[in-house]
Formats: sequence, structure tokens, C-alpha cells
Amino acid sequence: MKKETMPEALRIMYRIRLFEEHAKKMHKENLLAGNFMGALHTYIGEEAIAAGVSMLLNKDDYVFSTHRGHGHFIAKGGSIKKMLAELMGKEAGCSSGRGGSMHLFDTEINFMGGNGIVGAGLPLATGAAYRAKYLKTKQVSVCYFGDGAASQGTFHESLNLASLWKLPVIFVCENNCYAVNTPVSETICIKDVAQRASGYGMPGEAVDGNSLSDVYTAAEKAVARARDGAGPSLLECKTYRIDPHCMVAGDMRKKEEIDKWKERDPIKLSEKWILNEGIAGPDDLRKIREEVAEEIKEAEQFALSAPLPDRKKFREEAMDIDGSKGALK
Amino acid sequence: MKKETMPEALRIMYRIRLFEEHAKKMHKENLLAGNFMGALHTYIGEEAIAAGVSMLLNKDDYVFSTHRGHGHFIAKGGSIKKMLAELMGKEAGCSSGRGGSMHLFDTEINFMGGNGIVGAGLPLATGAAYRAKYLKTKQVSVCYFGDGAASQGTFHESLNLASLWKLPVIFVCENNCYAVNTPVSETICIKDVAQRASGYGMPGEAVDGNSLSDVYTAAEKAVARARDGAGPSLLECKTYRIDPHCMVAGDMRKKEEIDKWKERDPIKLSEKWILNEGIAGPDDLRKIREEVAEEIKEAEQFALSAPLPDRKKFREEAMDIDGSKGALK
Amino acid sequence: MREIKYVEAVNEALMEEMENDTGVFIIGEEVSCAGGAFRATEGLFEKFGPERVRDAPISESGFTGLAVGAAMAGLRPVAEIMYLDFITTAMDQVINQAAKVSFMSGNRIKAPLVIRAPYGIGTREAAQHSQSLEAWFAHTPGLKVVMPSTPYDAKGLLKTSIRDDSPVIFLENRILYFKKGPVPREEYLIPLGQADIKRKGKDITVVALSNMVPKALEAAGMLSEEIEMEVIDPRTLVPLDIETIAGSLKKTGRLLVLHEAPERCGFGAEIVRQVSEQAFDYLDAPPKVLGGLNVPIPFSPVLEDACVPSAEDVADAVKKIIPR
Amino acid sequence: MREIKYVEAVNEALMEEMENDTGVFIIGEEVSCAGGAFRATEGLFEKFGPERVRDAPISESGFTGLAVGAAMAGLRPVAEIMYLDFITTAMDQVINQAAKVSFMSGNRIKAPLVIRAPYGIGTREAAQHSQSLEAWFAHTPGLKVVMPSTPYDAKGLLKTSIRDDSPVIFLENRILYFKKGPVPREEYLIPLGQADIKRKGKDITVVALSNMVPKALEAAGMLSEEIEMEVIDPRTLVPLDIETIAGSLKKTGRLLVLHEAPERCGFGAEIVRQVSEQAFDYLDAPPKVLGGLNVPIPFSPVLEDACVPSAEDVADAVKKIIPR
Ligand SMILES: Cc1ncc(C[n+]2csc(CCOP(=O)(O)OP(=O)(O)O)c2C)c(N)n1
Ligand SMILES: Cc1ncc(C[n+]2csc(CCOP(=O)(O)OP(=O)(O)O)c2C)c(N)n1
Ligand SMILES: [Mg+2]
Ligand SMILES: [Mg+2]
Repeated sequence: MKKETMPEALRIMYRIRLFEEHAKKMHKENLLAGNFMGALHTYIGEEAIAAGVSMLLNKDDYVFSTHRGHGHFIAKGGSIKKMLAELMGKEAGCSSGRGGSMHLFDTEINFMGGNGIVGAGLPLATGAAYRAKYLKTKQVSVCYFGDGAASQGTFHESLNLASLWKLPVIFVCENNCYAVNTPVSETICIKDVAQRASGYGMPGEAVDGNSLSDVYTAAEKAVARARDGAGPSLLECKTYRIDPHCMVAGDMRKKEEIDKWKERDPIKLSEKWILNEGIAGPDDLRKIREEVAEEIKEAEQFALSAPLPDRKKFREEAMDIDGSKGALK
Repeated sequence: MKKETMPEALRIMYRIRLFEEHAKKMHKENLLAGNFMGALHTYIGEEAIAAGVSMLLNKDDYVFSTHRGHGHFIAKGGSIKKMLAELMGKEAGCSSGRGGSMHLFDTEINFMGGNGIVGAGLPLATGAAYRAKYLKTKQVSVCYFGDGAASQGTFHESLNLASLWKLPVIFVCENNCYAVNTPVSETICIKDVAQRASGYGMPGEAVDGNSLSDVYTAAEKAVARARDGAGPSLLECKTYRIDPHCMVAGDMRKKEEIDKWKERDPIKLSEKWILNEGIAGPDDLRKIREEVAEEIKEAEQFALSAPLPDRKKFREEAMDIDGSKGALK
Repeated sequence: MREIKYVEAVNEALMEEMENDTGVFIIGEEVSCAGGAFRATEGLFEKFGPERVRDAPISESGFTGLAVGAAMAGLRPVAEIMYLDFITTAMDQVINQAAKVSFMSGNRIKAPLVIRAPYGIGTREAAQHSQSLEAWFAHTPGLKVVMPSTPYDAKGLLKTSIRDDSPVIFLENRILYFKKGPVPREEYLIPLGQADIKRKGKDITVVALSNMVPKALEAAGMLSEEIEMEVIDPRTLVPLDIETIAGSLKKTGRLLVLHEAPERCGFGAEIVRQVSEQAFDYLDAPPKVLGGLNVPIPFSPVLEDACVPSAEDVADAVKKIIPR
Repeated sequence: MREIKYVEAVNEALMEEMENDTGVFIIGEEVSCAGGAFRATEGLFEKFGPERVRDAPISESGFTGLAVGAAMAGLRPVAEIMYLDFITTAMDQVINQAAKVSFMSGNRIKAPLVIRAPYGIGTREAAQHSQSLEAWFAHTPGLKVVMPSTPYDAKGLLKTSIRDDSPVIFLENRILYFKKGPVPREEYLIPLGQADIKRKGKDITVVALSNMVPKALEAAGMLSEEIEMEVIDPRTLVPLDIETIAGSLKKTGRLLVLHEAPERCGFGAEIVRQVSEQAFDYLDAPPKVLGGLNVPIPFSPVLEDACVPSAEDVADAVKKIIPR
């Protein structure tokens, strides 16, 4: 990773972290729309992955995300304002309030959506890669998914198709040690998800997902391979989710385990590295952080003041979506 | 493989071969029920697999079969009479004429059915193995499937579950080089399906599926492992389907390729081996063959004279299956 | 009588049936220590251990199919799909395997399996976590479909479903999960195929599914001065107790069916079909279905709530059917 | 006019649309050199090459999902499911992805995808190769559902479906595949949502889906001396041209809906619901559905044929509805 780009990557990580800390606060204050079941899945502790991968992507490269997608969205360049409005169910949201936290979209940056179905994004990402190859656009398609998703049939089918047809897709497995409360040791019986790549004849690599530069370096190879037309790669990033699964889920993990991982906070590690290498000073970092905080304040203002969608109008329009009338009016 | 059991295994292979040759003839003469789409998938050329595996199975071990299941059924000890009656859609058929060639059942020998959905048998077989372990019965569960089925998500999910929970199931991949007209080189990009076993932490072995003793030897290890409670295995048997995919499918394979494989006919290979080793003489083999031919003649008589199910009675009874009445009478 | 929550009633039914029959086991995501996403399986792991309360990876097709295979071999699995929406990833095992194996085998094999799935709209989780898919399963020969609306019904019907020799799709409404109702301490069973009249009335027959039952009762209360609504909960869609519905119609002459699933091709249409076939002459007014909008479920609460009939919507619909 | 087979009409539609629009590509099992299990894609591979006519491994979820993703990114894929029954292995991609993505994204993304699937009963392939699942898709908001009964309709509707911006489920009946009918050489399109009156009549409105259309016409011929049946083919279930059906009912006062799918919760029930809602006053007799038995499809031909209405069954049903 080029040294001068490190602060930019760190800014992405700040944006993710501060956004989510703020969203959590708003959730607790009942300001978000989805408070009932708490379908707000934070990415805190995993930021280095999206940041590291996205530093390699162009605006028109595709990203397919998951239920845990705020970080992917921000890293790709999505609007924080519009995302926050989305979490509040506002018409001005990035999905017009129709999608919510699990279904973020931004077509201007080819952010192709989160997904509420674990593992469902893999075939979709493979499809966007199919188009890129079909039209020889040199775009790549990135698919994020969790360790839990690696047990879905779609994992198997998608990796196989992508490899058979040498599609420019990068499968990024965010192995955060758990699927909700289920430890990864109870869902796979090998050391690394990445080992499965060999079953499809594609390269597979497991890296420290909390190290920005390790993620970047591995992703660089995968992206280059994809752009060169050499086909897909499986990149497993070992990391840890610091928060519970979502805002209402019970957490059965040991406190010591969580604390141990907190010491390896990807933001702290990156800050340390930047300072050590003398790429930027403490003041520079503080400044970035303040700018980000300001941005989030503005986003909150925007989202709070944006209007809610209109029930009556929705019911009327809904009638027309498929040309058939319903009884509700 | 014990030498004295070889003739028994050969008898199984004769029974399969002669049954199918006969069924094909009846199909051409329009005597079978399914002639419209020709859903009759022959096992000719692959007999050594079912024969070799089944020599290791007890009556109460489970077998889950495929669309190409006549051989599995016979090898497990299913009644040829009842199978032929089934192919004719008779009430006396092994599935009462409800299932047909793709859905053979015999609960007395725990033959748990063919399957018309490629790959669907893998979770089912894993489930029967779950019961065996649950009740500590020491039964094993065998699942046959094709090279084509190895691309289904159920392959991935089932192997993973079976390995995680150390279930007594043997996954037997019958790699006959094609799925209908699609060569296996276009569906997987590695040498052996068996290599995928490593992704699930289970042993995987690829053997010559036309060699009775090779199949037997490999299956012996897998069955022993399963019975010992050590978990599942993936056994890939390389073979070739001599006939077209089914009775009406076009065949795009090269004649030379088919001819080359015909030279490695598993029955011829086994006969040669038995004769060479002096386990039995030509007359013994001829006698077995004749006995089998006689058996098939009887089966034909049985099946031809068995009555067809009754349309009227069926319509009446169908009304009651779920307690609701339909309009048809 | 003591009152317990719907989800507790489910839990008790599981507990009792697991005690009754060692062949009953539970499989699903997070069902062991975590007790399931909604605590329906709480305490079972501690009591019955990992073989009988089995946490599965996110492999719906795999573990549902495993349950089908185990049922074919003689156990009585209860598979939990965390949200009904996720059953889309396991449909082949449900539709082509579980539902058909008994028939295809000429009745030689049974698949005595229950697939439990929390479902329904109202939790602000958007389009992939909010669907009501009962009509699909009711359309599939070989499956029974159960959809209780009260803790009492949930417990009695789940016990019966576990003992039934057919595969049963058992749909538990997530909004109702946390509502309380009377449930006796003594064991009881409720047969499949028996509707329950939740409120007697003479002016209109309102057939309501699951979470529409309380809304129908609320509407009945709102209108009680002018209109006497008879509220019928079929409780099981397959088999369906059409006799009770027809009997009510003989008295009322008017039919309104309520469900949250999209109106088009929903189970309401099926009730209208059966009523038209068997009780047309009783009808004094067009039989009517009030269902959900024909749209995916939006995230924004104001829109989500707009997708399904409210008690007010029900009252409006009733008033439109009954002339004054 | 020249006559061609239904499957040839499908083939021509694909050929023309692939020529028209380079974004159209085909993916499915055996679709290239083999031309699909039923020859619907014959000749396309030779003309357009492997990227546009792509043979997939047996990974329905994978390749259907790939098609959805490609559609989201801007192509116009046509995915072939070899037998409709196999779509059970890809349901999540159809229901939770294709059908919902446009709505969930606030209309930012479209999924202009056609899923073609040969389907239907009558080929002696038993329960897992014979299902009519149209009602599931009609119940799923976000999908259009097309079910042509003639070569002419198949060609015109498939071309329109490929150009449509919504995901379309296009159901091709396997028995009709090999029947011929007039198809002009010149290009034409048929809009979705327009029923076709296949035979005029004044005594009863018979709405028939797909392969029930020729059986209805046969029954109409059998009864023509006594009864004038009006036979309507809706052609597309979503959107549905209820106006044409209601218009016919105004004249006839009697309704019979025919389909091969199981009667319970089939599309017939939906037509009865819509008619009850919009044209109840036109009805002089109970509206009736004659559908398939509520059982899995048996293998034995005599039983298989018993599962769906024959022309004689249709004639009987019509005679029962019309008093004499
Ligand atoms: C098909 C499906 N099954 C189950 C769920 C419920 N669920 C949502 S997130 C989740 C855990 C996912 O784990 P992982 O893939 O590791 O992602 P993480 O949440 O750890 O980022 C589960 C089980 C779902 N959304 N979809
Ligand atoms: C899910 C599914 N997809 C497609 C088919 C159609 N089909 C039947 S057999 C077959 C080929 C299977 O190939 P393989 O698994 O190698 O078995 P083989 O026929 O070679 O024994 C296909 C594609 C099916 N039955 N089920
Ligand atoms: Mg995880
Ligand atoms: Mg094969």
C-alpha cells in the first residue's frame, strides 16, 4: 500500500466507525426506524476490510454487500446522509426508505445492495462480473460475505461458476469468528475458509483482516487478477465483530475474547502505523476525525429533517405496480 | 475383496445388465409406461460401482439413489419383478406405480428412493445417517450421485454437515464423465471431485469405477470409517455411461470415446479377473448368467400380467388424501 | 387459567413432545444455547443435549433435507427456519422431497416432519424478512399447513403436528409471539382441520388468518353497536374446516376473508373459491378478501404498516359489505 | 400463414431478440450445442457463440442468481430452467432477489430478466417433473407471469417479456411444444395483460390456462350443438386482463376456470376472487374452478391422466353449470 494513501484509508475507517457509533446512539434513542427488531448490524472492528479493498476499486466497479453493509457502502463512496435517512425510513434515503439498513443501494457508484439473505449475494456478484466480461469493460465485482455464508450452497455454486468462466469477481469472506452466536468452529471443520478455493481451482488466501495493509496487499493481487481476465479469487479476512450481532441479539461470547480483539482494533493499528512511519502526525489525524464528525452531524440534520414517505400515496401507487387493484385504499 | 465373493458380485452385475437390456427392449416395443419422454436412465457400464459398494452393506443400511437407480436398487437386493412392474406403471410395482423409474423404493431393504432432482439425495442420506448415529444403530447410509450433482449447493451443504457431526454416510460420486451432454470438464475445474473433500475435512478418494475390486477396496475403508463412528467419506468412482443419457436424449459424444470405454466394460473386466484367478470357470459364469436371464423372464411375466391401477378409484381416493374435495370425479 | 406468551406455548409443546417421544429432535440455526432467534427453543438444549437440539450452520437446504431424511428413516424432526423467508433456500427439500415422498413411494415411506417458521410483517426488517407464504404450501399437495393465532392454539396444534405422519408447515406469527393468552397446565391436543369461532355474530362471517384474528376482533369491538361480526379462525389451512365457515355463512350471508399475505393468489382467494362452490346460495353479498398489498414489504414503518389491513381497514371493509 | 411448432416459435423469439439487442443472452443447462432439452435454443449457440448462449452446470441457484445479477448490472438475460420443477432449487434468487430488488432499491435498480421454464403434466415423468407452479409466482409481488397456449402467443409474448423491465416468469407447456399453429413471418409483439378470446360464445365463460385451452376448445366442439362456450385465454396471469373476463361474464353469467395445477390455492381461485369482487352481479350460477387433483403427480399414465381435467371432464362440468 502506498504510504500517502494510508490517511485516506484511515478516513474511510473513521467515517464508518463514527457513523455507526452515531447510528447506535440514535437507535437507542429510538430515532431510527427499525428499532423493533434492531436490524442494525454494525461493522465495528471490521473496518480495515472494506477500507483496504475499496482503495483498489474504481467508481464503476461493482460491490455486493450483506446485512452488515454500512462499512461497505461508505468505503465504496456512498453518501452518509442518504444512508442515515434510509435508516430513518425517509423518502430521501439511499433506497427511498424501501430497503433499510440491510438493503442499501447507490447506483452511481455501482453499490448493488445489501442482502437480507445470507449467501444470496454471491451469485448476484458473479452475474455483474459476467456482464463486465461480456462487454469487456474491465470492471471487477466484489462480493462481501461472512463466515456463516460459507456454509450456503450459493457459495459453492458461485465460486464454481466464476472459476469455470474466469469471471472478474473477488469473493471477500469476512470471517469474524461468528454467525450470530455460532462460532465458526461449529460451521466449518477446516482451518480456513480460504482452503476451499482449491476445490474450484482458484487462488485462496487468508489474511489478517484487522491489518489494513495486509488486506490491501492481498486484495491488490485479487483485483489485478480479475482485471487481467485471469478469473476470480477467494480472499478470507480474519477479523472480529466487536458489537453483538445486531441491536437486540443476545451475546454469548466471552468478555475476555472481545477485550482481546479490542486490543487489535483496526483503527488503532492503522493510526499507530501511520504515526510510526511518520506519514502523518497526531494533529493531522485529529483533523480528519473532526471533519468526519462534522460530516456526520450534517448527515443527522439532513436525515432528521427529511420527510417520511406518505402512507396514502403509497397505497394508491402500490395499486399500479403490477397493474392490478387491491382492496386496501 | 475376498475371492469367493467375486462371483456373487458378478451375479449382481449380470442382473443389472440383463435387466436393463431387457427394459430397453421393452421400452422400444412400447411396453413400458414412461415411453413418452423416455425417462429411463440406464446404468450400463457403471455396474461395478453399485455392486462393489453393496457387497459391503447390510440389509438395514440405507441407500439413497438417483434418476439412474436401477443398478443401485438391484445391488441392494431390490426385487426385479417389482421394479419391472413399476416401470410398467402397475399397482404391483415397488412404488405402486406412483414413482416410476426415477422413484424406486423398497423399505424392507432400506432402499430409500431414487430422486428426480439432481443433488437432492445428499441431504436426505445425511438425515438417515443422523438417525443411525442418534439411535446408535451402527447402520451406514450410502448416497449415490453423479458428477453433475457435484455442482449443486446441496453437495456442499451435506458434506459439511456430515463432517461436522461425524455422521455415518458415504458419498459415492459416480463420475461418468457427463451430465447429459455436458462433459465434466465444463462443470468442474479441478481434476477430481474427490479433491473437494478436503474443504470439509473428510477423506476423499478417486478410484477406477469400472474395477469391481478397486471400488470394493475403497468403499470398504469408507464403510468401516462410518461404522466406527469416525464420520463420512467422499468416494469418487470414475466410470462411463455407455448408453445415451436416457431413452430419448440426443447423444453428442464421439463414437470412438464410447468404443474405448466399451473395452473397459466392468463386467468383462470382472469375468476376466475371475477366470484368470481361477475362482470360477466359464461354465460357472454361463450358469449364473442363465439363471439371471431366467429370473428376468419371470419378472417380465409377472409385470405384464399385473393389473394397471384403477383411474376411478384413484380419483375417488385422491379426494381424501388431504381431507379436501376436488372437482374431478 | 394461567396466561403465557405464544412463544412460551410453542416452547412447552416442544418440551412435552420431546419428553413423550425420544424420536423428536430439533434442528435449526441458533436453536441450542441461544434458544432460537425468538426464544422458542429456550431450555431444550440444557435438558436434551446437542443431539436432540442441534445447531446447524447456515445451510437451510442441507439441514431441512437432513430433517426430511431423518423423518423418512423414522425420527420425528422439528426443523426451525429462523424466518420463513429463508425457506426459499430450502424449497426443493420441502416441495419435491418432504411433500412428495410418501406419495411417490406408494405410501411405503412417511415423512413425519414439522417445519416451524416464525413469519410475518411488522418487525421493520423489510422485504426479505417479512413474508407470509402460507399460500405456496397450501397449494402443494402432501403438506399440511397450520397457522395458529393464540397461545392455546399454538400449543395444542404444535403437539398434534409433531404426532402427525405428514410433513406439516407450522407458521408462528412473530407479532403474536409476545402476546399472552390462557393455556391450561394439563396436556391437551387440538385436531388439525377444526376451525375456531373466536367471536359469535350474525351479520357477517369474517375469516381471519393468524395475526388478522386480533385485528378482526378489534374491528368487531369497534363496530359492535351496529354490526355483529362472527370471527372465524380456521387455524389450519390444510386441512381446512370449510364446514364451519359455510355453516356461519348460512346464518350471515356475508363473507370477508382477512390475511396479511398479498391479496393476489392468497389463501383468501381459495376460501372464496370453496365458498362459491359449496355455499354460493347462502351469499347475500359478494364474498370479499382483504389482504396485503401486492408489493414487497417496505422497510419504512409508515409504509410497512400501510401494506396490511389494520383494524380500521377491516371495519371499513365490513361496513362496505353490509348495506344500511 | 405458415404453421410452426410452439417450440419453434419460442426459438424464433429468442433468435430475433438476440439479434435486436446484444444485451440479451441465454443461460441454462444444455442450452448450447444440445439446444436445450426440448430444442428451444437450437441454432442459437452456432450463431451467437458461447458467451451469449451459455451452458451452465447443474447449479440452478448459481446460474439463475448470476442472471439476476447480470440483469441488475444492465444485461437482459434469459435463464432457462430445464423443468419448472427444478426452480425449487433456485427459489431464493427468484423470490427474494429478482422479484424484490427493484422495489427494495427504491426503483434504482431493475432486473430485466426472463426465466423460461418448460413445465406441465403429461410426459410420464412423475411427481418431480410435472408441476404447474404458476400460482406461486403470481402470488409474489414483483414478478410478471406469462403462460401462452399457442405458437403465435408464445412468440409475441416472449419478445415482449424480454423487452420488459420486470422479471418475467415465462411458462412453456411441454405438451404444447410440439403442436403447430400459424405464426406470421413479420415481426410482431403482444402486450402483457391482454387476454385472447379463443372462441366466442354466449352461454358460459370458460377461462382456460395454457394446455387447458385446447381441451376447452375440444369440449366446446363436443357441446356445440347445445351450448355455446366462450373460451378465454388470459395468456398472462400477472398482469391479468380481468376486464375481458368480466365483459364476457356480463354476457354469459356463468364462469368455469380451468387449469392443470392443483385446485387448492391455484390461479383459478384468484380468478374467482377477482370476479366475485368485480362482477358478482353478473353471475347467474356459482363460479367454478376445475383444476388438477390435490395430489403429487403419479408416474403411471392412467393415474397421471386422471390428475387433470380432460375435454370430457370439461364438458361434464359445463353441463353441470348450465341447467336444462
Ligand atoms: C438464508 C439465511 N439464513 C439465516 C439468516 C439469519 N441470519 C442473519 S445474519 C446471520 C449470521 C450471518 O453470519 P455471517 O455470514 O458470518 O455474517 P456476520 O453477521 O458474522 O457478519 C444469520 C444466521 C439469514 N438472514 N438468511
Ligand atoms: C435440479 C435438477 N436440475 C436438472 C435436472 C435435469 N437432469 C436430469 S439428470 C441430469 C444430468 C445429471 O448428471 P449426473 O449428476 O452426472 O448424473 P448422470 O446422469 O451422469 O448419472 C440433468 C441435468 C434435474 N433432474 N434436476
Ligand atoms: Mg460472521
Ligand atoms: Mg454424470
